[in-house]
Amino acid sequence: MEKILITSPEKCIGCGTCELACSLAHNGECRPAIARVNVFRFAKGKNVPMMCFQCEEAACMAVCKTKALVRDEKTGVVNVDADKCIGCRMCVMACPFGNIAFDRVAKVAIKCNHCDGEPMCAEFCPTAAIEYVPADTATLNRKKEFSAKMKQALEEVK
Amino acid sequence: MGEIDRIAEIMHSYKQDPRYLLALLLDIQESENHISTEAMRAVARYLGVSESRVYAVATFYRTLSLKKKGRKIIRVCMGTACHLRGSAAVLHELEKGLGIKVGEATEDGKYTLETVNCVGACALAPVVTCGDDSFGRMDPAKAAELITRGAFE
Amino acid sequence: MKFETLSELRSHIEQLSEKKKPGKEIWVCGGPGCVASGSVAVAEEFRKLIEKRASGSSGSFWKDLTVLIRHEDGHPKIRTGLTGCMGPCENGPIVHVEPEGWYYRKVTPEDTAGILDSLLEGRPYKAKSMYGSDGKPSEDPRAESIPFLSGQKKMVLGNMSSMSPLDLGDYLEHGGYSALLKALETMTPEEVCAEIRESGLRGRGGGGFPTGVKWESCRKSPSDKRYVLVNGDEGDPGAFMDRALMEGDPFSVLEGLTIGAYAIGASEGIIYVRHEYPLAVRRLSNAIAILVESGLLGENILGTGFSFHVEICKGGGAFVCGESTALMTSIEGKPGVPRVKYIRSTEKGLWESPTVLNNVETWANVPLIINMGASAFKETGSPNNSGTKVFALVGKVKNTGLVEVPMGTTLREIIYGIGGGVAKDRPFKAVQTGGPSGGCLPGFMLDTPVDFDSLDKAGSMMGSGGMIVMDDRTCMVDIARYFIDFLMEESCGKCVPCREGLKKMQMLLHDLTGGRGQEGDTERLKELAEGIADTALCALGQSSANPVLSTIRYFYEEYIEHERDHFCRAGVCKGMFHVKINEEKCRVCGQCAKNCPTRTIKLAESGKYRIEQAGCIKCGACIDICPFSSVGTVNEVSEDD
Amino acid sequence: MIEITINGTPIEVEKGTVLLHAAKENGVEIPTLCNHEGLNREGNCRLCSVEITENGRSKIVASCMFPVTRSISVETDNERVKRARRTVLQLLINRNPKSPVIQQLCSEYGVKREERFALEPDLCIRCGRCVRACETNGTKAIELVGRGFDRHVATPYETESDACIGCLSCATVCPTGKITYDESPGKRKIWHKEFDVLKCARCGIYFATKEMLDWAGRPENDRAYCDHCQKYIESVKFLTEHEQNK
Repeated sequence: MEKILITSPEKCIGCGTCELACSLAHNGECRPAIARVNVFRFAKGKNVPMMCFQCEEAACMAVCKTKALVRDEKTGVVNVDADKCIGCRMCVMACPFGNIAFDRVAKVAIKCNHCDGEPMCAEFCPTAAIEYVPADTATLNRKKEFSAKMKQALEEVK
Repeated sequence: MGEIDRIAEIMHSYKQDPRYLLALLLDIQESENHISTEAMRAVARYLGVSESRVYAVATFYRTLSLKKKGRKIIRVCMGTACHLRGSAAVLHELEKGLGIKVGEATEDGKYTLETVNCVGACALAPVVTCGDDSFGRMDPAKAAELITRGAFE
Repeated sequence: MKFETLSELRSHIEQLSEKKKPGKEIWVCGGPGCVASGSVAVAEEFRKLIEKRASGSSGSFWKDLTVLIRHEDGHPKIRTGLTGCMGPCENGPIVHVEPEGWYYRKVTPEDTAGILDSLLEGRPYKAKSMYGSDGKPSEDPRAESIPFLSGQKKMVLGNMSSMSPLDLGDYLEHGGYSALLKALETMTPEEVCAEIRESGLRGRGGGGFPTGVKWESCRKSPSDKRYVLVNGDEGDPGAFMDRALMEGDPFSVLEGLTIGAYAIGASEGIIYVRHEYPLAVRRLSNAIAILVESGLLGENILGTGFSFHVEICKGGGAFVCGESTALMTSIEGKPGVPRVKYIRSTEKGLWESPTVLNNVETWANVPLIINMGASAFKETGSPNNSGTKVFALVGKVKNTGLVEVPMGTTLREIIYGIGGGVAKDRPFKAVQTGGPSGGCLPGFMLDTPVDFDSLDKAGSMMGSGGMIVMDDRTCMVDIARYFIDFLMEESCGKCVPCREGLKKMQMLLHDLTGGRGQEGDTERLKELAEGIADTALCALGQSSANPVLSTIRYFYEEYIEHERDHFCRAGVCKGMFHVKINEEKCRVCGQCAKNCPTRTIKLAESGKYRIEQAGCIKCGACIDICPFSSVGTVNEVSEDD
Repeated sequence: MIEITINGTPIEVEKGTVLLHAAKENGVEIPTLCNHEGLNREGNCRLCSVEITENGRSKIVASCMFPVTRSISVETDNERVKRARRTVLQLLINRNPKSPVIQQLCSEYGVKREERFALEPDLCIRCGRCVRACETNGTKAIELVGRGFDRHVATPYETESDACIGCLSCATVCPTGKITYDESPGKRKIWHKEFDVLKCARCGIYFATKEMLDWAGRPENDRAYCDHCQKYIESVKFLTEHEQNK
């Protein structure tokens, strides 16, 4: 069954463990700057962990001409095939959420891929602010509801 | 009629299909003695192909030239039969007589000197052609004489 | 007229065969060689002459050199015009008269009245007889007694000496379109493919791939769009067979193409002609227009439901476009760069559709095969190499020109029998076949039969049909340099081995021919050539090593002389030889001294001529002029020379 | 599935798979230069040459292009293959002495630059990866122009091109480091053309050219931030939504 990452800002303490775990898992070093997940810290102890939503209509995939961005039909995750990436950065330009970045050293697009089914951010989150859960109806609804609102918000900006 | 109009006329005699790119450029070359940047831009727009494609084609085919050629093109055949019978010396003589190197145009814009790989008149080797005229069984002396008597006029 | 149905064309053709052609025909060769020697003026003179005598109606005159007049001159009816290439280019302008079948050489406008009068009186015009077998002017002007013509078997070129390339009526009179009629009336497309396969016809463009197999494979490739293409990008220096066919008999190429389209199920054909052949383009365009008008091209041909359209595409001066995939890329409007060919064009060719590409001569063979049937066609030629092949016999041979011989004829028969031997009776050194991708074969290989397999085995190839004869004054290292220079200029630059490898071969060969050869250069060159042959992307790149490999194989000694002694025995490579007179052979005729531009040949005390080395510029004039072969090259000269 | 042998080991391959991939899937590495998995393959460099044998006849083919359609045996590292690769590398190093990737390959295959045949050093090996990247991206700003030995990569008329968006993918895919660009605050220069690079309204880094955003279809009114700051903006929205929902 598809699983998704669900974030709960109210549980997040802004410790940044997820960023460290992410960069360690992907790049072998603890460097938040290149993590696929980011924690944004606001006043009054409010914190938000953010990572790729694996959008159903992914703008990054649509704009990629070399098919370097491919959805794993089993997990629903959009993966980067680094061998196919030509570094044109169009995905970075296209993602409305800033959830895909370009690694200037490896010269390849980088994004959250659920660590191939074992997301380290969720694994190491001390407060379960990031959870890796089956995409059952309830959670999916929650996510869909959120995406719809996001979309609406974006439309308003435009 | 200016260059732009002539080129437009040539373009409109072809369908707007990328396959006619080379054909169009060949016609423009014949009409204008060269392919100008403006011509390449116009052709790219007309056929809906990238300018880089047009530029690649224009620089790949030897018949096409970005530099203006002379009004008359004197071609020395360098086919094998002509080579065996001394075409290199003929070419050398023409270079000397016209005061240009092969591939160049004379200052007055009258002539361009070129080599060609075979004109199919091997029996008359070495051969020099200019427009529809062919001059066979050439040697350096005859080449010099062609220039002095204005045979290429 | 327009043929609407098969039966209309059939009855027209039947009518023609019943009517015997009345009167006389005077044909003037309109091939490029003869035109350059003034044949148009001859043709015009004949026209004026006949017009004057016919006192009246005038025919039409085309700027592109074909005069076609049909005149009632009381008795008999006389007709004149320019044809395609008749073959004996060396002796042009050639005039051929029918029905006698007489040939005349080096005809000038002044000869026309004499030729016309003698023809009307039924006797040959002796002043311009062709050469007989003894090399002297022959009494008998018939083709049979002229070795250059009698040694040939003209099948593809059969009609070219006696019809106008501009007139469909002429072509029909010579049996044209009976093959298409037969195919459409009595054969299924599969049967046509099978007939071609059965005939054993192999691609005349050089590769020798069985044509019928190619057609069948294309027919089987699933697609709703297929193409037939003509490769008329004859780029080999020293070859003009395809030009001759396109200019001299364009209808036969188009008939073959139409039959091919019917056989493989194509509705579109493209003829790719090199830009250097403007007359071929005009002749083909003219033929296409006439065929469309006559209902032999276009929609629903002869009411059969079969539609076929033909377009001409001009090349832009790129030898590489003769390679099949490059040609297709070029038609698509891109730089003519070859594609990797692990998937055949018959599956994915032009615009990714199944495509059959054949060379001009191959297409011209198709109507012949359909007309005579596969088994009759196979009677000509040798096993596995059926039919004839047209060659451009050029270089240091007495009778240069266009020749057509059965496959399997030996090099010797062609060069000595038809060609009359080496020019000026100098020693034969090599014959080059196959153009820049071919190779040079030495004297002891002269009995090699000329067919695809034998030439391949000998290290050369058939190529499209250039045959260049070389004498002892040809330096084989220089020839290799010449071809590599050519290929270097023509390489498309796509793959590393061809682009960079030719450059390195060129550097090596320029060193060898420039007196800068180093020990081991010949081996170095050979190794590099083998590497390129193995790794280059396209057939042209792979075969670009052939001129080097075949010359090293058969003329190793000459390479070593260039490498080790910096000596060029042929007296071609500058600064790499001295010229010396062999006093034993010198007969003191004085020709050398007379022709020496620097006047450095003087009579010596010995009573023989001697070259003063200090003043010799090594032009070689004395070597070429000496009737006794007593002047030659040496590597070193002593003090007293 | 088709059975073939690679270096003597029988393997099964799906029909149509190119040899390079079939080998790789079975743990056999073949060196490549012009191949890029994201781009059309052209078989230009010939470095991936391997020897195939079929019906007793063998030949060298480019493994990146050769599709497996019949049962063949393949040698990826025998003497003939090594000689073929050495031929290619020798020719490359003579013209391309300074590229690390060529140097590395040459030292692996024991090839040294020949001073006698040394050509004017050039980093470009005409593999065409940059051209294919630009074409794949749809921008088509560069092409291989000219022909033969003079073939080289260029923009139309060798001058700045309207088509170039400054995305740098040409430089990214270039295996030899030939394609370079200048980057200074707010400016990027590549292929004779100078681009303005937009500055992120929040963090102030320079993140993209206007042309790149145009090409990707990014709305005009949504271009203020770099990807990281965009993420931040989204987090603000997320938080607001979240609070409202509570």
